[in-house]
Amino acid sequence: MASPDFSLSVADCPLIQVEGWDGTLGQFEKSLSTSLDTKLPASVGETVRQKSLLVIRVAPRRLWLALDDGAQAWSLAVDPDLGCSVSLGEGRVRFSMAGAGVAGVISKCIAVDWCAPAAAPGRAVLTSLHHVPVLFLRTGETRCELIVPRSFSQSLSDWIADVAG
Amino acid sequence: MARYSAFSILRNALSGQKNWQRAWRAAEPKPSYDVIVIGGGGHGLATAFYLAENHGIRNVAVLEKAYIGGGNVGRNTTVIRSNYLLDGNTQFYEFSMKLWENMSRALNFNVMFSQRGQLVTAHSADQLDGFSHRANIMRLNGIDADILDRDEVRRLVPYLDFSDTARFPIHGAIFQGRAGTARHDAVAWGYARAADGHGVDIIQNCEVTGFLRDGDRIIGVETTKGRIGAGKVGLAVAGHTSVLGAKAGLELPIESHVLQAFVTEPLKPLVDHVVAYGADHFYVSQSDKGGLVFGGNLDGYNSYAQRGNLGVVREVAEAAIALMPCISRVRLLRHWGGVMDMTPDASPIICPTPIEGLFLNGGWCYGGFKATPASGWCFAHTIVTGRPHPLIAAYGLDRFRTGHTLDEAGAGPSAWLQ
Amino acid sequence: MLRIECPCCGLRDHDEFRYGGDASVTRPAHDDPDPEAWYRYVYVRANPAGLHREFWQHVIGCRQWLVVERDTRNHAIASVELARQLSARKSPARKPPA
Amino acid sequence: MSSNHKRLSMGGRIDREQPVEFTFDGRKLIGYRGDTLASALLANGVTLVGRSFKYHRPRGIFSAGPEEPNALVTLATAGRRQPNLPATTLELADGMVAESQNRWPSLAFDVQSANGLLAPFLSAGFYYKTFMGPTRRAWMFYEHFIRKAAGLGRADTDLDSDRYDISHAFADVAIIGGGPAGLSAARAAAAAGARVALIEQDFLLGGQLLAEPSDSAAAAWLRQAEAELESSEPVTLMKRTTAFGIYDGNVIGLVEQCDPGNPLLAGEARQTFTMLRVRSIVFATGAIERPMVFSNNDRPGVMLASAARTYLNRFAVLPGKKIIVGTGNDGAWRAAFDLADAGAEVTIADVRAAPPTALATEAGRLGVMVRVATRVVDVRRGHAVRRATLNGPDGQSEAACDLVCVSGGWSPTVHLTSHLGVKPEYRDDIGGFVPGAFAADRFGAGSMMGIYSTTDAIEDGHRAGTAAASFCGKSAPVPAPSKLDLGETATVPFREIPSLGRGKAFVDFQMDVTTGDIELAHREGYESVEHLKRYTTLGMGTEQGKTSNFAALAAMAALRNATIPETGATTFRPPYTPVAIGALAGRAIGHHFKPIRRTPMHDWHMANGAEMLEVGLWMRPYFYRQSGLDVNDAYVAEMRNVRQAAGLMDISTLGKIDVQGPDAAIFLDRIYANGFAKLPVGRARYGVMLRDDGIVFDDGTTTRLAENRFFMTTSTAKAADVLSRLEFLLDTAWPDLRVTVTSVSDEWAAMSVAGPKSRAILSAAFPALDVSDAALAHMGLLESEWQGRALRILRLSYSGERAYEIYVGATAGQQLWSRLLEAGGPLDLKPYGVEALGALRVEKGHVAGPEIDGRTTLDDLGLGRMAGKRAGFVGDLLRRRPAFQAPDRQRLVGLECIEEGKRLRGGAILFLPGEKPYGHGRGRVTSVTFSPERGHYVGLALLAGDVASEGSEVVAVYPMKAETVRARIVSPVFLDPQGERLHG
Repeated sequence: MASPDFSLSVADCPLIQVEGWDGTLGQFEKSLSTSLDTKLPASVGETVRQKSLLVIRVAPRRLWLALDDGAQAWSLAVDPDLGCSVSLGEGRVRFSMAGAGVAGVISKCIAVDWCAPAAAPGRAVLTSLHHVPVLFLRTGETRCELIVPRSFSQSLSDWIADVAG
Repeated sequence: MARYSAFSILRNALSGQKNWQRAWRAAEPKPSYDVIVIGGGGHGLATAFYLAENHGIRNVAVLEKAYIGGGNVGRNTTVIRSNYLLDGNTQFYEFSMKLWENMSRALNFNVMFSQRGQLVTAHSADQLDGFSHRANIMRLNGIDADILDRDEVRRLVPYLDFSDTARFPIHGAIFQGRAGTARHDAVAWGYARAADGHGVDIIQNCEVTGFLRDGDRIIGVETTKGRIGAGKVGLAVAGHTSVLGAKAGLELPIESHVLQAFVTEPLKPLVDHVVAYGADHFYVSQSDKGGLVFGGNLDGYNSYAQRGNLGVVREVAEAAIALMPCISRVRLLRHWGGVMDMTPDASPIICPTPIEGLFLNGGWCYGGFKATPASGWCFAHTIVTGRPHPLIAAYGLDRFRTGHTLDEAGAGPSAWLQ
Repeated sequence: MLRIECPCCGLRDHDEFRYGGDASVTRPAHDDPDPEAWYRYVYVRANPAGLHREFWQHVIGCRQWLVVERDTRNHAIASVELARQLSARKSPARKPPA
Repeated sequence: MSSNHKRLSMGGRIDREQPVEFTFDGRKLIGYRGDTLASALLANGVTLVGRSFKYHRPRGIFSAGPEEPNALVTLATAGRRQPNLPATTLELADGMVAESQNRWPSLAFDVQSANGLLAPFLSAGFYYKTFMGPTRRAWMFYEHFIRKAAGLGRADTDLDSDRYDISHAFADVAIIGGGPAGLSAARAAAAAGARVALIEQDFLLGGQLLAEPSDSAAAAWLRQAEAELESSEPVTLMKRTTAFGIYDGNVIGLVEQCDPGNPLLAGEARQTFTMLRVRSIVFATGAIERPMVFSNNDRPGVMLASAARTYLNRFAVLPGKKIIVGTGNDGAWRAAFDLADAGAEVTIADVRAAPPTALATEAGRLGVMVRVATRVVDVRRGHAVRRATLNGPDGQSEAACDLVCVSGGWSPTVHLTSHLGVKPEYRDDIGGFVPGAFAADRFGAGSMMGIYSTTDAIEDGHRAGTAAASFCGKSAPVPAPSKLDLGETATVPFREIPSLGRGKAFVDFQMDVTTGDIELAHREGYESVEHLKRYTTLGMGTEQGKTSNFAALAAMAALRNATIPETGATTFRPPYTPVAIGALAGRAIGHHFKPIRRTPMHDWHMANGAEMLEVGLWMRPYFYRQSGLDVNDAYVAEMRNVRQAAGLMDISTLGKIDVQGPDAAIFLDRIYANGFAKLPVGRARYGVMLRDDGIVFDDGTTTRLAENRFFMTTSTAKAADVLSRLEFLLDTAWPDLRVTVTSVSDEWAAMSVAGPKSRAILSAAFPALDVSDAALAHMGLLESEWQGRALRILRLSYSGERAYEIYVGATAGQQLWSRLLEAGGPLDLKPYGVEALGALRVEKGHVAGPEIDGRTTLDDLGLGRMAGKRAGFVGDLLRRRPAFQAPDRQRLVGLECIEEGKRLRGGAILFLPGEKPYGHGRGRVTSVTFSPERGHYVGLALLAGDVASEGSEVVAVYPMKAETVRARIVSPVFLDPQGERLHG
């Protein structure tokens, strides 16, 4: 859907989850940082962008590596003694929302304070939309994204269209 | 005790209402009693009444920390039914139903027991099969039960959502015609007045702060009105059983949780039955004053605060509209919370305890109101004989150790999931 | 609505969390052969009217299990910690492989 | 009478340029923008507005706010019917259709007003004492009539044609109430740097300042404050918004009404429910004036003094020409002066012997007659007051009047503060309840704290706003508040004395509770405040006793000869004013009640004749219409096709969990009742998990993908619970295990190909893969890629046939599904649904939801051998409890129907032949299916172990259909007990 004030587009969302074990987390993150050639976000909700890759910390020992849609897929070798990885990209869908009305629509969807530092551009918030776990990514002053489970995506985009209507 | 009747109303109307007596005396504690019942709620007052009425034990005190009927008997949504599945529950609740059917006359107090019928909607063939299992058990135990198909439900309660937009379309329902509602406060007051008529002392603003012991035996209680001796002590303080149990040294499988209740503005008759939503947590009836009285699920975390959270208010409103869309414009007038004793199998605990002289009646979860008369009847018997009444044989404290739990929903031992 | 300060995600409505009940009871070791210990762990609850240690999982967020200290009379929350950190303190994690 | 004949030509806050047309009981009337329905009715001389609950007494307009007990109306637009609305809060809008209620046939002549004559019999609680005979069910007869008589307005059963929104909002400081204290608090908090939400229920800011003349200094102060706040960036002004409840976590429930002056655009909400989350709260909720208690004090034409002043100054309506003001405090004098100034003939009856001389002087100047030590004791009956009886030092006298204004003092609005358990405390010096001690993040300001002078309230609001901001860490310097002195003198409380008149003196107008009822309650021992409320129904009306609480308490205190604090205080419950249930649900209605989960193949199912079934939130194919006319035909056909050829089933709804880590095998060994440590890489195993109490929790298959990696499936229903449980154990019990679990349920599309031709179909669909039995044995795994997505083929069977579960990346699910159908078409591959799936598993004797019902153990389900002699897994110890070992414990058996032309049904109760069918029987049938293999119905049952010997008979009784069927106990595996078909 699109209006001058609000637009919503839906795309696939290539995504890999990596996680380090307790006790060897430092080693794991160092090695990951080297192979991605970037520093890692320090705390949950922080993100780091590296070219077409967005690194998001979603739990103390867990990171999501989200690729821009259409970017070249890549594989990541993780030492099983240090951690593991699992691909989640088939099961997620990315909603991109933009427009002057986006904050108003978001306020009817999720309990996230658009003005808070935790939701500032570049931040990620794990929260719920109509009981479904979603990842909110603030991508700009009047833009944001939601990464949602694929099985709920139709229902959630209908919901957003309804509240935005 | 002067009898209530149409005639007494007439006579008092003509004398300017000046001659009514107190419904129960403002009693102060005697030094000791044969039996002390702690808790002036429905169960405690009923117990006192049946101690006197059935067993001739009249030297009885009911101790209430505030005012009688101030706990769950005065906070619940007043649904009365006997549609239980498991052996041990079925017969007990049906016995209770039979006592309800005669309660107003037995107490000479109109508790307004209204057998308007209860239905629970089913939303799939499988769910209706499950209801049929329940209905079969009820019928085989001499209890009325019916299974309704979608059209029959529609004829009975046309205001439910039978539209194409229903998220969980109605497939059918289980119906118990003898189920209904009663005026909750009247139950407490009716039992209090009748017990008082038998000589029972109802002592308000008397909080029990500890137990008196002789060795391993309980011989009385400490209260805010002093020490009171007792031959036997019965605990009937559901919601706060753990708090008093701890004072007596009882270890209990009980958690306190809040269940919210809701009432709308008074309306002309709209809902003639008790209707429960089988696809989510919502049930509704209409009081004689005209308010729709409804409820939903537990708040879901241990609580002794008699208030609920806003998330549940919202969920209940959503479920209400999902079941009966016309409720959308009706306005919520008041909502409040009651503190429930939740047990790991959602069934009550009534039994003698390991402590001599102490008897326990608690763990009523969200189903205590309908059990009030049978609970009082059986608890009185248990206190007098020292052995569980046959109808409460399954409600022992020991069942969690032995595995003889009565888990109607199969929800498992997390009390808040029951 | 309770608001729970998740150590990872910040202050959130409690309906983002899954309740896990009393955290003061100790789970027996997985191979503990004493049925009484298991009975007590599964069933016996202090159920205090006051400060209650309890588990919550931020199930819709970072999925961490937390230990929350909350007053059951007024829902005032005194502390929130990651359960994993607390349990690791009790039974230190094994040493990393050399 | 001319329209608006009580309207003044000047003043007020109405827009005379914008006339508004509305109807009341069919009469077309005109008001103005800025009116409420109440003010417009008064302007038009309408004084009789409603009928009371019990006695159907005529009632008029009593207040000018949400405390209104009398003037309740129904808004009767079709599809938008709304009963029981106080006319005093309804912002007048063009086309408004209002009706009076609780009357028949008309407001002026109401049949049930005869109830008034029966009043002596209808005393409080009379119904508890009668209607008990002659028969046991007599109440059902009486109740029918009582229900019809009770209730107020009528609700529609039509669909609600309005829309509601829900929104989430955040601020540092919430300020509840836009009167002088609230406005001052908002200015201070904003200046200190806080994000402020100012909440006002009215459509204008100002609170009591709106009762001041529109050309006064107060009006100027208000204009300035409003302008300042409107231009202040961090302030959100929320007018027409009621804070209906304060909830834990500093969450405030707000409902905002749309502006009725602007017709709703399509998609615009009538009301918005906002959950406002804040860090601190300033309560500036004001106070509510109390009525006085005297005979017939409920008649139309008796009005709160502050309300009369509001109608005069805000709405430019002079509600009476000959007015008696009954009071005991200074505030009502100001109303008297303004009314006199507007041309009314006013008499003040003040109960005090010596009111302040300054007031008396002013009265003299304005020609207001003053009678001290005098009170109103009665008003003449009728649809409007005509005369009042005054009792003073010289005895009783009558005075003609058309309006009686009353002021029994003020009650601080402590409703919201008590929602979270702050107990109101009585203050003798102000004769009212104020909130008790606040938590550190809550503040009170102005008249709700008993501070009644405007000057002081502004000062107090300033203090509270500054403190609330400071609590949030916002402490920028705050300029001093701009002052406003209205010259009010202190309000001195007076204690209510019993009515001296003869008629009914009302305490609760809406519920028709009189002083007599309170006396009766006291006489009968219902003397605690809660008993009083419940016995008399005091405070149970739509306004929740906002005007009645204090008078009732005072009356009971007098009867008990106790102080007010000894008598108690009532607990106020949310909502502060009634809230439409629709607003609380917002958009979560209809299809959006719960979100819908769709599998990757959902669109294919919809396009290809699937009848869908809700399973949890999932939509699953129930059966396909091409298989049969109804589900019973279709499932048997689909089942046959699986047994004879092959079927394709969408199993994407299964829970799927990725389990990884060096200790993954140890972990699985603990959480499953059967062992997994020795499972070879590339192999799958069926596993059962128990709860801690030893009851079966869930089942599924888990496959070892690599040394450190497993792929677990769970039942559809338990997927989320299982994952949380596993995380719980890892976080809290075994943090030393290096294992992580992740839901991959959405990641994979999953489909099962089952039937003798399944291997051939796989060969055709995946020509490049070796799916021979050598390469892919039963319980084996094949990993590959398809169309660039990961592909996993597991050879698992639920139906008892050779079968394969195929997992592919979700985005390719529908494509692979179509590919399989295409490749399998020549081999008769057809889709099948949930009903056939269930039937196939029953025939094979696999347990599922109906058997794993939260009450059964491994042994009950015949799975005890899986655990064997293992120990140390979850639930092991408690599954050995005595109850689970009892000889009559119900265990899984198979049953087959042995009566021609009859069938088994799930939910039938089992008895022994010859046994009287009464009670709970020996067991029950859990699942049934027609077995094409056997040619009759077969079923699974749970049956007492001491009677469950194979070959003997039981009787299945199904009272709901009056059926009794004989059945034989057999092995639950009805098909291929040797498992040959798995390899066929």
